[in-house]
Amino acid sequence: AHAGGSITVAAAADLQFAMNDIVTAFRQAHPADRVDVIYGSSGQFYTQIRQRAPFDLYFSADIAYPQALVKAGLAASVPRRYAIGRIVLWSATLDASKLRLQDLADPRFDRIAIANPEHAPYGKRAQQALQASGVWGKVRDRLVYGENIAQTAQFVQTGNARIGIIALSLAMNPAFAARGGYALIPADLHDPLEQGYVITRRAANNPLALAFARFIESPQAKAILQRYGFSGTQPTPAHEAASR
Amino acid sequence: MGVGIRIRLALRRPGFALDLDLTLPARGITALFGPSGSGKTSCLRAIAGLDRVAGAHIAIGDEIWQDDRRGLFVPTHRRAVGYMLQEPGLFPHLSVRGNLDYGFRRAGRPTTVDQAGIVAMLGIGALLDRRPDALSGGERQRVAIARALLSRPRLLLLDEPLAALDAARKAEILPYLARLHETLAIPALYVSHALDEVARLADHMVLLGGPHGVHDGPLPQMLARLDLANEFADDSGVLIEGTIASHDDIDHLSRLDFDGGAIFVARRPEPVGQRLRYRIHARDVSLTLAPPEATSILNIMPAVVVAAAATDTPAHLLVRLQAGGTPLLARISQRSWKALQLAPGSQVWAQIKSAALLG
Amino acid sequence: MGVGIRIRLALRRPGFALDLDLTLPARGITALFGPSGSGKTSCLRAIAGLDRVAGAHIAIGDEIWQDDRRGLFVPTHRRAVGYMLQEPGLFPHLSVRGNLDYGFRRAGRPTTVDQAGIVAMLGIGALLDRRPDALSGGERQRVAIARALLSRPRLLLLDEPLAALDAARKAEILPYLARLHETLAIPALYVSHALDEVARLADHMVLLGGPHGVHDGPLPQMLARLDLANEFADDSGVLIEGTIASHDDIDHLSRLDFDGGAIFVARRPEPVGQRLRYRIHARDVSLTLAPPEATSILNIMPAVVVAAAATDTPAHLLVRLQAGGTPLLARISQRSWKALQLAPGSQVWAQIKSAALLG
Amino acid sequence: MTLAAADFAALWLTLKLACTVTGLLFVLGTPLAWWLARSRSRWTRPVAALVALPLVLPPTVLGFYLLLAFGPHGPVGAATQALGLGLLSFTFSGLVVASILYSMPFVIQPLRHAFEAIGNRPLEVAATLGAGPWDRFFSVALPLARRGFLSAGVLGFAHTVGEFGVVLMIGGNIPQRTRVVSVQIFDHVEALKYGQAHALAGGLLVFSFLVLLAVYTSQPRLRNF
Amino acid sequence: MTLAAADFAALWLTLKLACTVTGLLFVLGTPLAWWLARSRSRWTRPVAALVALPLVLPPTVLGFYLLLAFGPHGPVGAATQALGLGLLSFTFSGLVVASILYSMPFVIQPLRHAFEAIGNRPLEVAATLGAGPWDRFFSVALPLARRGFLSAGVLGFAHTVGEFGVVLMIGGNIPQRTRVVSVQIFDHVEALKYGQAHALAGGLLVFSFLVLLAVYTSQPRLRNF
Ligand SMILES: Nc1ncnc2c1ncn2[C@@H]1O[C@H](COP(=O)(O)OP(=O)(O)OP(=O)(O)O)[C@@H](O)[C@H]1O
Ligand SMILES: Nc1ncnc2c1ncn2[C@@H]1O[C@H](COP(=O)(O)OP(=O)(O)OP(=O)(O)O)[C@@H](O)[C@H]1O
Ligand SMILES: [Mg+2]
Ligand SMILES: [Mg+2]
Repeated sequence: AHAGGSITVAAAADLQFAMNDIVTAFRQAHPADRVDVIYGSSGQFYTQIRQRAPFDLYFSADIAYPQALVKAGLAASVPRRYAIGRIVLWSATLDASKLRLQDLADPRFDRIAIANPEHAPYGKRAQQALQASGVWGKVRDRLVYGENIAQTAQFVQTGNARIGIIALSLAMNPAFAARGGYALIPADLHDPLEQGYVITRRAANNPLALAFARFIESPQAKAILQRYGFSGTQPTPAHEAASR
Repeated sequence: MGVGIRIRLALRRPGFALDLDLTLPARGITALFGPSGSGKTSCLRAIAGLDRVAGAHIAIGDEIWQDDRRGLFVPTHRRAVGYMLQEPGLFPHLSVRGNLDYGFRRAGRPTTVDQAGIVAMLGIGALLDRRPDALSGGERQRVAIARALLSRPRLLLLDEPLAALDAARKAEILPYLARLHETLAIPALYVSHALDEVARLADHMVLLGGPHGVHDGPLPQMLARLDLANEFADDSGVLIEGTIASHDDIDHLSRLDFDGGAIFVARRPEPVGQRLRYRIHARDVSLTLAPPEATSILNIMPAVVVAAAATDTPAHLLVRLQAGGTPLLARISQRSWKALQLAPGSQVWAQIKSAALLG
Repeated sequence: MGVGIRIRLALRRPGFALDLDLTLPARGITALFGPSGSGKTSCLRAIAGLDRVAGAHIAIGDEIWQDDRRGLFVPTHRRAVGYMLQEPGLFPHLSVRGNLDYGFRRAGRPTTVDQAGIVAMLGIGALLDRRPDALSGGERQRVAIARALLSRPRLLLLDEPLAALDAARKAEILPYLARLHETLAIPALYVSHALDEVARLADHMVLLGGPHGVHDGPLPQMLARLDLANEFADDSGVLIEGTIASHDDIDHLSRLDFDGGAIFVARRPEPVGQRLRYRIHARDVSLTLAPPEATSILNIMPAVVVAAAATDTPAHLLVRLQAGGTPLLARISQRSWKALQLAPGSQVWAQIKSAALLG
Repeated sequence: MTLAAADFAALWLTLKLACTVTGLLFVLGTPLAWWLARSRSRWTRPVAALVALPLVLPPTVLGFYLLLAFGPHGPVGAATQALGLGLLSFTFSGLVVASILYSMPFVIQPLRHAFEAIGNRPLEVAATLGAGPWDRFFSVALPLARRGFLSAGVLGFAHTVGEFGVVLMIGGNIPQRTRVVSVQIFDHVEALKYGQAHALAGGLLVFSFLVLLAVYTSQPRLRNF
Repeated sequence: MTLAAADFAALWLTLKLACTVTGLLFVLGTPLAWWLARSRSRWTRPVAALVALPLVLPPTVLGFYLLLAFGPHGPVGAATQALGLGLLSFTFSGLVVASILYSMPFVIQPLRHAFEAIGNRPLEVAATLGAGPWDRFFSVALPLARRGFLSAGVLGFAHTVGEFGVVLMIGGNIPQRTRVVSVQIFDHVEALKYGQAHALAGGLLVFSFLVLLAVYTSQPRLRNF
């Protein structure tokens, strides 16, 4: 690695905790370099990168956005999957670990929080899972929509929604895990939540960006992701290695 | 009515102090007279309750408006005052009609008030639909007078109501105001710089800001006081009260008999027997030793010199006369005093130019 | 200076029309006199350039301020006017001192202006650090006068500057204003309702709002015109100009000689030989057929009756006299006219109460 | 791209919210502004500062704190539950309360200054003509502060229409109930449905422009005074 | 929980932004407000409506459109690139421009009404005393509109401090450059670092309260007039 290099990483909000650890680990190998991580909404990052935002790597919660960037000619790599997201049923006020999606039909769950299925990847998977469980019609009028998965978690955490469907990565956070409990929703109830990243065109010649991408693929990074509830971190055959 | 108007207040401001302790008659008009900055407006504001002067006691008749010893303070809107402020203070968002109606409606549209009459008398009929900002200075003042009158107050407070008006307009409004307390029995406090106005209207007078503090008393006495004459400068004079004795419709004159003589004045509309008040300026009275003949002066009466006092100019003396039961003042030159060898006790003829008689 | 002040304007408002075509003298004070609502303020505003009256032509000396035919309009701030508005219009965010300084600084702190003198004369020295909202009505007016004077204007516009002031204060300020055009040669347009003020100050007069349109002319002629006398009502009279002939320091009198006689007035400070102007009210002049004797009236002169006219009251006549080269007016009763068998050509003695002489 | 039924629902809901909020802001803000303008209490300044305070917080953060307060463990939530009203979050009433809090300064400031600009004179005159405090307020202060009300109304209304962060947080984006037009446009943008976003934003702008123009045109010109 | 260096950096950046924006808003807003208040042009009303318009758009959406405009294919971006200034988006200057646009109505409205409330009289008097238009403006109109400036400053400043949606979109949340305190607090909340969020929000509130209190206290009391 070059001394004094620097990259800015735009990462989906659900990566908050995992990415912090990954950066810390990466910095041990690159002590002279600077890595800034910005968390936010995947969609917003997409829009911003299209307007030449100074981001070098883009970690999206949905691989569709990186794919679109490639199409737009704004990427310097092919999109690569770095994790598969999982969704859980979580409540801050009661132990949800024994609950199944079907139980949501119970009217005592007067408000059920999910992310907005129209544009939030986790919201879309939640909707699919509810439909697959056959309760969509019964819970629909009790749903409240968070703008993104973090906001959805806040609805539940503050008790304003009795229960909600959030990312496993959030539910595993100590702040949340201390209260209530969560139940993993079977992965076969929804499309896989493929999370992908690309190197943006701006970082095409930035060796540090490449090094960071390589580090993400490393077992050390995979382990961290695993620890925060991201599964399926082996690269799928469909996507070839990005490095040049 | 009875008890009258009690005002006791002590006003302290940096470089300014005013102590009042007045009992004013419950009827009639009291003039507040004094130089600029002597506290006239401040006094009206305290009476209206706009400023709460600590320790003041203000009562009208049996209604106490402020008594700080008893913690009593009636807010302005519960005091039935009609206050015409020194600056007209018309509501800019209302038309002239809206302004007039404001107090009139709140007084329950009093039927005792002759709305159309007041509007006509003040010559503002053509302005009713205008906004205040489209009025001339005098027009604004007239609207403000009308507004105060229409609110059927128990006490009228008028702060220089006629200051921006021409002589002809004043001459029209004055008699109306003078009639007010006769017809409606509304007492009024009237601030004015013009002694002529005051003399014409007021029954009682409070003199502020003189070198010797506050003086008050019935107007005729106040005007006839030699010690205050300098406050009135060129305007000193006496008031005489008399009864109409006869009318002469050929020469358009009326004869007014009073205690000590008679004077002729321009024909009055009032019937024979009516009591009237006339002011005689000291400057309009001249003295002769023999009864004058073949003169255009109609009003000549015998009198006795009582005393003389210096005036604001050394050229002049103010001479106090007694004409029968009526005191008179004459302002004459030092030289004449000496030339005629006048002294207290001298018998003289007082000539009064009738045209100078107000009315 | 030369050409004088040219004002030609035609003002049209709903229910109001004013046509002026005036050439006023370049020196001295011109009085704008007329009833409330006759357009005095509107006229000053047009001259100051605050309202742009279409088609107007306004010039002072060789400076043209507005000439609509040539598309010329000098904005107010480039017209060196000192305008005292009818409402004082002090800046609320500045102290009295700040208000006075405002124009003074912008006129380049003119050294020809006696700042301290003006402040002292108007009695506002103690108020300099106050805010306008802590002043009485008359105090505000005095500050506004001082502010206008201090800006060293080429033309003074004064809209009822003394309306809120008491007689004593007026008497102090009037001579100062009268001296202004002598010492500073600033012409002034002076709006007032009080004919006494006007007579005292003005050289020229414009009469607005009368039944027969606008009249203007030198003040003495205007006041002596029988056809206008009714506009002045009780205030009609003449101006005489004379020269101080002698002083009498025992009786505190001065003798003033004029074309046709002499009058005694209270001792004047001016030296012998100085020309002075005195006003003689018609109401102060009485007539006798024989020379009166042993009378306190000092001023008696022979005169000839020229004409007589009706007045506002049928009881009185206004008689025009000729005393040597000087016209006089006397207001006497119908009855006296008949009793004395007066007619044009009658020889009479005119008596004038000297105390009534202004000064 | 034409507007869908959901867009019209959002527009309608927004209009309802903005009107309710502006109305309530006038009702609540007028006495407060009056007090701030005319009271000689030494509390006026701290209160004035307090009113402006919600402004400095980012809306989403304000929304988060409101969510805490409205929640079952928050003070407001405890109170509303005790009163049997349930929770305010995710309801139209909750939106109204939050918007009032957030738009309050935009209503208070213009009203306060309009009331101050009146001065004492007209109120004193009204008192001498027999008008009591309420009467004076309605017959003199209100009409003379007309321009202040216009200003307050425009700012309060527009800000409520555009508010987004707080609304999103407290409203839960429920169609027909709390999905106002600002959230709807945002959703369109997030979903990369730009055509629909443009159409809705454009419609909102044109509508608002016309409303504002109408409001301003109804105002009389400045007078000479 | 104490504040980290990043928090102080964000606070400092925010202060810089808010001061710059408020200053520029006064510079730009004063002549515009003056024109709106005093011109008799028939364009005043459409322009007044236009100025208030950015308010009705949700901040993120406004930010989105600004991003498009500032971007390489947008009109503003094309212009700034042609001038050799690069792009405004994701820079401090971009934040300044966007905040000005968004906070403008909060400055224009109070100023406009303050100017209207002066009336003609004081300006006429000043003219008769020899003050030209500029002089009149500075020596009479400005001091008499003091309270309007106070109001405008408070609203403009506070709104800039609290603005978030636009700033996030246009600024891109870049540390030390465009990560202002509103974004920073939001990040803390999103990262579930509630302690830090509370500390920063609390600090901001206390600081703002003190500033507001100082500003209000420096104002003289209402006078009798
Ligand atoms: N803005 C306006 N719109 C319409 N008419 C007006 C306006 N201002 C004044 N007027 C009218 O024009 C006429 C002349 O007004 P102006 O103020 O010049 O009178 P003025 O002679 O100064 O009277 P005053 O002695 O009462 O001050 C009056 O009839 C008045 O009602
Ligand atoms: N708000 C104030 N603060 C301090 N002093 C004041 C205030 N208002 C008036 N004064 C002073 O109090 C005194 C009395 O004022 P006031 O207005 O009662 O006088 P006035 O007799 O009405 O005078 P004018 O005839 O000039 O109207 C004056 O010396 C004035 O300067
Ligand atoms: Mg007064
Ligand atoms: Mg006038």
